[in-house]
Amino acid sequence: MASQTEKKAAPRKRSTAARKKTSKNGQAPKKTTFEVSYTTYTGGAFTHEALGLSKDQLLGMYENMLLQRRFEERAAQMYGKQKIAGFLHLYIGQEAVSTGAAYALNIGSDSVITAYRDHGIGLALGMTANEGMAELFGKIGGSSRGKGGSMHFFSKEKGLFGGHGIVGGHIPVGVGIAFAHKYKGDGGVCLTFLGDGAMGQGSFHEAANLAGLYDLPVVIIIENNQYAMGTATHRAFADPDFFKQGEPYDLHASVVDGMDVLAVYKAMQDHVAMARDNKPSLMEIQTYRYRGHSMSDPMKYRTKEELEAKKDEDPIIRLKSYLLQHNLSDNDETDAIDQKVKKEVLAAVEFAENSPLPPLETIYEDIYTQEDYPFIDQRFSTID
Amino acid sequence: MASQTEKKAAPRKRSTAARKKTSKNGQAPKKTTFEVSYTTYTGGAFTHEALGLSKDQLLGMYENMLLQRRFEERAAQMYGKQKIAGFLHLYIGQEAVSTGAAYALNIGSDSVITAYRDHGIGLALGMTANEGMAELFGKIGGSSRGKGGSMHFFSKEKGLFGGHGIVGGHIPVGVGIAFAHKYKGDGGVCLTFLGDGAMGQGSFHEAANLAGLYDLPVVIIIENNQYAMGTATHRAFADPDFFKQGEPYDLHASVVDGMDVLAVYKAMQDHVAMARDNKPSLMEIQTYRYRGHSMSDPMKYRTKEELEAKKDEDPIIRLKSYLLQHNLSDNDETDAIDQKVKKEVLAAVEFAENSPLPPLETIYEDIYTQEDYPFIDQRFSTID
Amino acid sequence: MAELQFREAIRAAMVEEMERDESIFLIGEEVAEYNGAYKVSEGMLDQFGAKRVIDTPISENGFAGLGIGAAMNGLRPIVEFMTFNFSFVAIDQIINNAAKIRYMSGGQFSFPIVFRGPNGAAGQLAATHNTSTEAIYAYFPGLKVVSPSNPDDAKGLLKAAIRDDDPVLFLESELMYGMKGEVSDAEDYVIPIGQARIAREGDDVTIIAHSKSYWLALKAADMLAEDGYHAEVIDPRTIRPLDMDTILTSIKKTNRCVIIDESNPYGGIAAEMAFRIQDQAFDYLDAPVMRVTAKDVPAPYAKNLIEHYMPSAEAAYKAAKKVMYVN
Amino acid sequence: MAELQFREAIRAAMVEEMERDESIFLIGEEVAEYNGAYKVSEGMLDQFGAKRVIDTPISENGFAGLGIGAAMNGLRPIVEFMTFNFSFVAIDQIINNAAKIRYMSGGQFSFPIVFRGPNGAAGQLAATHNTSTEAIYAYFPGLKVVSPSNPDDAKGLLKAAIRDDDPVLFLESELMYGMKGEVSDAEDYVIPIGQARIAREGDDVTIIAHSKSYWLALKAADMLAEDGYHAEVIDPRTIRPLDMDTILTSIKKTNRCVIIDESNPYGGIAAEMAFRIQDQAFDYLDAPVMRVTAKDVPAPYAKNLIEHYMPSAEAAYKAAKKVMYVN
Ligand SMILES: Cc1ncc(C[n+]2csc(CCOP(=O)(O)OP(=O)(O)O)c2C)c(N)n1
Ligand SMILES: Cc1ncc(C[n+]2csc(CCOP(=O)(O)OP(=O)(O)O)c2C)c(N)n1
Ligand SMILES: [Mg+2]
Ligand SMILES: [Mg+2]
Repeated sequence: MASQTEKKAAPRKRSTAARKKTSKNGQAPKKTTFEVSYTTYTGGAFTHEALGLSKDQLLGMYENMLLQRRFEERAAQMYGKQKIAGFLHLYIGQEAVSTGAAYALNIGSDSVITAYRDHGIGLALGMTANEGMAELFGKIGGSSRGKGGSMHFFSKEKGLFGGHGIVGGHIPVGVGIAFAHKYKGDGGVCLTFLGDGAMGQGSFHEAANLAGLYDLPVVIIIENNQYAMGTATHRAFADPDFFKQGEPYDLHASVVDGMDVLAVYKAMQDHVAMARDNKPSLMEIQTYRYRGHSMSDPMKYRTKEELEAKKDEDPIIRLKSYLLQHNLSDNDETDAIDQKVKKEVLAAVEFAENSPLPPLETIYEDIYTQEDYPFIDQRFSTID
Repeated sequence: MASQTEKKAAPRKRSTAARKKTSKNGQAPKKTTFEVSYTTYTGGAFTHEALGLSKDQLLGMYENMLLQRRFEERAAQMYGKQKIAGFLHLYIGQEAVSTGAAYALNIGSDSVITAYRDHGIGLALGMTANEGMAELFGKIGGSSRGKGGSMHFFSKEKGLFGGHGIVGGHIPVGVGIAFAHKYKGDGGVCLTFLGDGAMGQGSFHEAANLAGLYDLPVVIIIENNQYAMGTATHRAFADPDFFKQGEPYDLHASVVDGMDVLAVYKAMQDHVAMARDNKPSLMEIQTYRYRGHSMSDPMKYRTKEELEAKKDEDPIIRLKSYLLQHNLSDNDETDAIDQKVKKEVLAAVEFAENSPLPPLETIYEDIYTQEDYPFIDQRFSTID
Repeated sequence: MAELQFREAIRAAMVEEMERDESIFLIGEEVAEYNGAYKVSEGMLDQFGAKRVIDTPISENGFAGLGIGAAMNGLRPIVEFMTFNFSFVAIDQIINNAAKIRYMSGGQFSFPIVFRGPNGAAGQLAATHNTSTEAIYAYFPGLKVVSPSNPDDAKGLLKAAIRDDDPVLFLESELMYGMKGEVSDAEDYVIPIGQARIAREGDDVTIIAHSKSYWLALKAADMLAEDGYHAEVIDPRTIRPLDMDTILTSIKKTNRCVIIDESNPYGGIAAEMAFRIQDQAFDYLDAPVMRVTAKDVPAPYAKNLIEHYMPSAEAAYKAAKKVMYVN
Repeated sequence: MAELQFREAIRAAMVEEMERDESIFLIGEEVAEYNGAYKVSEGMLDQFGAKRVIDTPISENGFAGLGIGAAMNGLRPIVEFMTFNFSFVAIDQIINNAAKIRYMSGGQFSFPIVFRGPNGAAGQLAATHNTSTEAIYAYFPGLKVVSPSNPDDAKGLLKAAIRDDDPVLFLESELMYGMKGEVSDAEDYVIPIGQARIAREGDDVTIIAHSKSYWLALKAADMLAEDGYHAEVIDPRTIRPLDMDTILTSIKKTNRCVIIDESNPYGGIAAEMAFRIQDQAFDYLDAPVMRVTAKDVPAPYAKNLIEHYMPSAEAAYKAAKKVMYVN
């Protein structure tokens, strides 16, 4: 935050201030500067001891990330088999972000909202692979009873408020979720995730200002995976240093290496703590998506080399080698986890297969809470 | 602009950068800072010699400001007589902004767009008091043939692209006007004015980014008159230092004392010059409106004292005393100008009175350029 | 029966509900310290404090979305738009979030939120400040749309809207805020959403009109009465869902219908009502359903033009005679 | 006659016009380097360069407004929305600026701008990505709305739209981009805006349908033909203004009408067409005008539900038989 930022409670009279200067300063126009500070969470800079994480917690993080990875690999395969339709946006490569966040929250009392690339955070928060896969299959056993699909994972129980398809449209909603936490005094906070591309939407500006103005318990988190569809950040933004967007709203900003789950976890802990004090903040997480934007993306906008280089930073492999290097685990143990996760995902596919299609009459359910809402009568106009 | 901002043409790899740091820095999280600079144009800091303004030009500025003042005083009176209806937002107190801007432009080839508090800039650019007053009266002789009213002054001839009533809605339009200047290579620039309250709209964020991304010949000018209706800036913004909003879009920012026409003129010259080089920029002008938001405003949100203190800074009185102090003029000369302006405004009222109401058939004109557009036939449904 | 201004009736509804339920709050531009741009929320900041009566920046998209998020997380927001003309910068929040998230979440979340404020023509304010939004919002399943014509309905329906667990758009009118009317002082006065009101009985022609247009309908009915014709006047009160039973019953009696609506004509609610009437009472109609609407042009500023733009009682009177085939 | 995909026909129209007029440019998300999210603008960056084929941030309000300002200042923008679902964050620019500024300026400025992109249902994308916007935009005087059903009309009408000096919304469909069809290779192929096309003649019943629904109409007509009934199929092609003459002429011949429209029903364009038909051809109608639309619910994701949600040829066929009082 700017050193010279006054507390907004005090009305400012800068026009007077400006004129005062003239006495000191006959020579004008006058160049003035102010300093802005932000925090960097660099990859590899954090040890589990320093963060007070036990071996079991690290293994839990490993399993948590791996479940997201395997779930989506399988989903991609099922998409190929046309078990899944519409858009399928894979989170593969970004799992350290969702897992690092989930471990910093009180799941159940805290809240999370994100965009359409939402399988990862859903599973990280504890949504089951079953309800997730069944939703992708469009079955009644899905988390949204088959009405939402890939872009619309919701779990009231786990505090996941979606899963949203309109870029930027959910950011003010996240601020409103935080508003309710503060209003109710329930101690909850809301993590509001958005992509780098969503920074193009005015809704960010409005939401960030409201968060800062009302001192809401929210962390606005930009998952900067370098691209919005085929557009690299520097082609869409006059200045792609998103962390600079905190200052004008009095939000403390951080830049985080999103390929290191420990760095993400630490950053989330710090920002969640700020939020619990009703200090809203901004986080830019630098991450990368290994797959295309959705299933039909030629990926001409990036080189093989760039992609391969990023794969060397794979957050899952990275945590695994950390575990081995620090003799916290061995291959047998991690293989066992791999097997467990694989089973879980296969079981989810079977569950999804066997879950029935939503009965046709459910098309009129879940719109209004009112039981007897009189939908436009198509008895005569369209013959059912 | 931030010292460490890279040119956006070069793709940035900050995630790598971030990790590089770790070598130098085992101890994390790491606090990093950067400097932001802006320019201040303080009141009283500029002499006409320094700005190369002749006596006649100063007298012209005086007359230009006075015309706006007297025009609106008379309009307020006519509103009381119900010659004018709807909203009437007076610019009184802010005339140094419009006049300072108009003198820095090539009127006719440059462009201006603003919000609904638009009489001042219209007259400053050379719209006649006649067409202005007739528009307020809703007469066919008005600049918009009586269809626009107070909030919608337009003059294609003078490069005034409105006069807009939806707060913030015109900001992207201003950026588009600048886009066309650059596309056509006609050397024109667009001054895009908005109020402090309009900074609450996401359209600012989107427009500012587009301006910075495409290097457009635009100056985005915030007329910070301290209030949006009854809301003081510090009650609506997490950080009311609007000049800070330039940095994230790579726009150079200035803070200008809007009660001194010379300071405004100098700032406009400098920013217009940047725009002619396709360097978009941001300007926060600190000004004040002496009247209520519109004609029905109890003004409980500010003290008499505050208002009176501001009136001591009246830009018109200020320029007048400058002229006298520097022996550039005397009371006879300024009185003569007062008389001339008074006559001009009275003549405008008479013109407006005598201008006919728009013929009823004009209700279907000026919608489509297509002459024979088939409007929904109400021959049968509504009886004309 | 107390006599209240329209704005007082709306305020009374909000105050009573807020006293009843802590989870209700009011948010919008100038609603708190300024006491409301149209003084609807006058005194509410003093009574409920800054926690529950909240001024916002000019960020409709932002605070509409904030309200939606708050509703998802257990509160019951009342979001005021200074006018519904300004709801267009927030329409994505209303139609994609408030209206659809419940569906997309399989019913996990509900949206007990009211969006209220003045709607429609408001005099010499020119084209951007005179938009009727009924048809645009009513198009979207997931929303309810209410638009009362008088203080009594305003109070009873707003209380119902605030208690409703689904998103309700409550459309008022600048030009009616000062209008006085008797308002029931029944203990807990709630008028169910979705019920039309037969304001006047008659068997020669049915005139349907809501909000400001309702008063044109009464005037037209008086003019017809002078000619010896008995018009039945129906105020739908709720735009979505429409109370078709009441409308169809009337038309089966009168066999003729005129709809007054100050919206622009194309796809306005008059078209929807007419569609359903001819669809479901075809054999009862002795004449086409006619609509009396604003002209198919943007709203002009000039006094004579805006008057020409608006539907009139005179036009409705003539339309009624047309469908009765008399002159 | 060359056979082109729908997307190729749209591209051909843009390319021909851009070759003809330097002041035309294309702007939108992924239109340049990515060659278009649906490959409509493939190759155009290479041909016209970055000055005239421009990628944007995800800022619909911003770049729609930019286009409007550019149009006011002498250019002829083609603004692509990746889909019209995303036009709602920009709707204020379209309805308050593009549609109204000409009026509010007394005719000083004109708006030669086209907003184009896919509209309406697009399969299993759930509620926010399946919105039909026809009725919403057609409501506003100042706009023109075009929605072709085939490559030939798409090319001829888009060329007309680009040349039009008024703002035109040009509504396409993801699901039709791959559809092939004969496209006239006439020198300069322009189809005037505002003219419906009689696709098939018949005298038993009139079926009106545009865009994707047009193909349902043809299918329904085939089904009716097998029963020995001759349906006249009309593709309005332009939604605003509506070619009522063509429609009324047909109805005066068939005395029966079914409208297929994949919009939600409330206030959809089917309601508007039906209103005008009963209004202007009341005495010719032997049955109510029927509409076959999407259901009055948000679009669901599940395959079986979205199929159930959409209007079908089967439903249109049955509706036609209803208005012919046969089964
Ligand atoms: C308002 C809006 N405009 C456009 C789109 C189409 N769209 C879907 S995803 C996307 C890219 C978003 O990129 P980013 O925010 O970086 O998220 P990521 O895909 O990288 O996770 C776009 C343009 C949309 N869904 N909503
Ligand atoms: C989108 C929108 N929201 C609300 C309004 C109502 N309104 C008109 S002027 C105004 C205050 C604007 O203040 P500011 O931008 O500071 O301009 P000023 O009146 O001070 O010149 C408001 C809220 C509007 N016209 N448009
Ligand atoms: Mg991205
Ligand atoms: Mg202001």
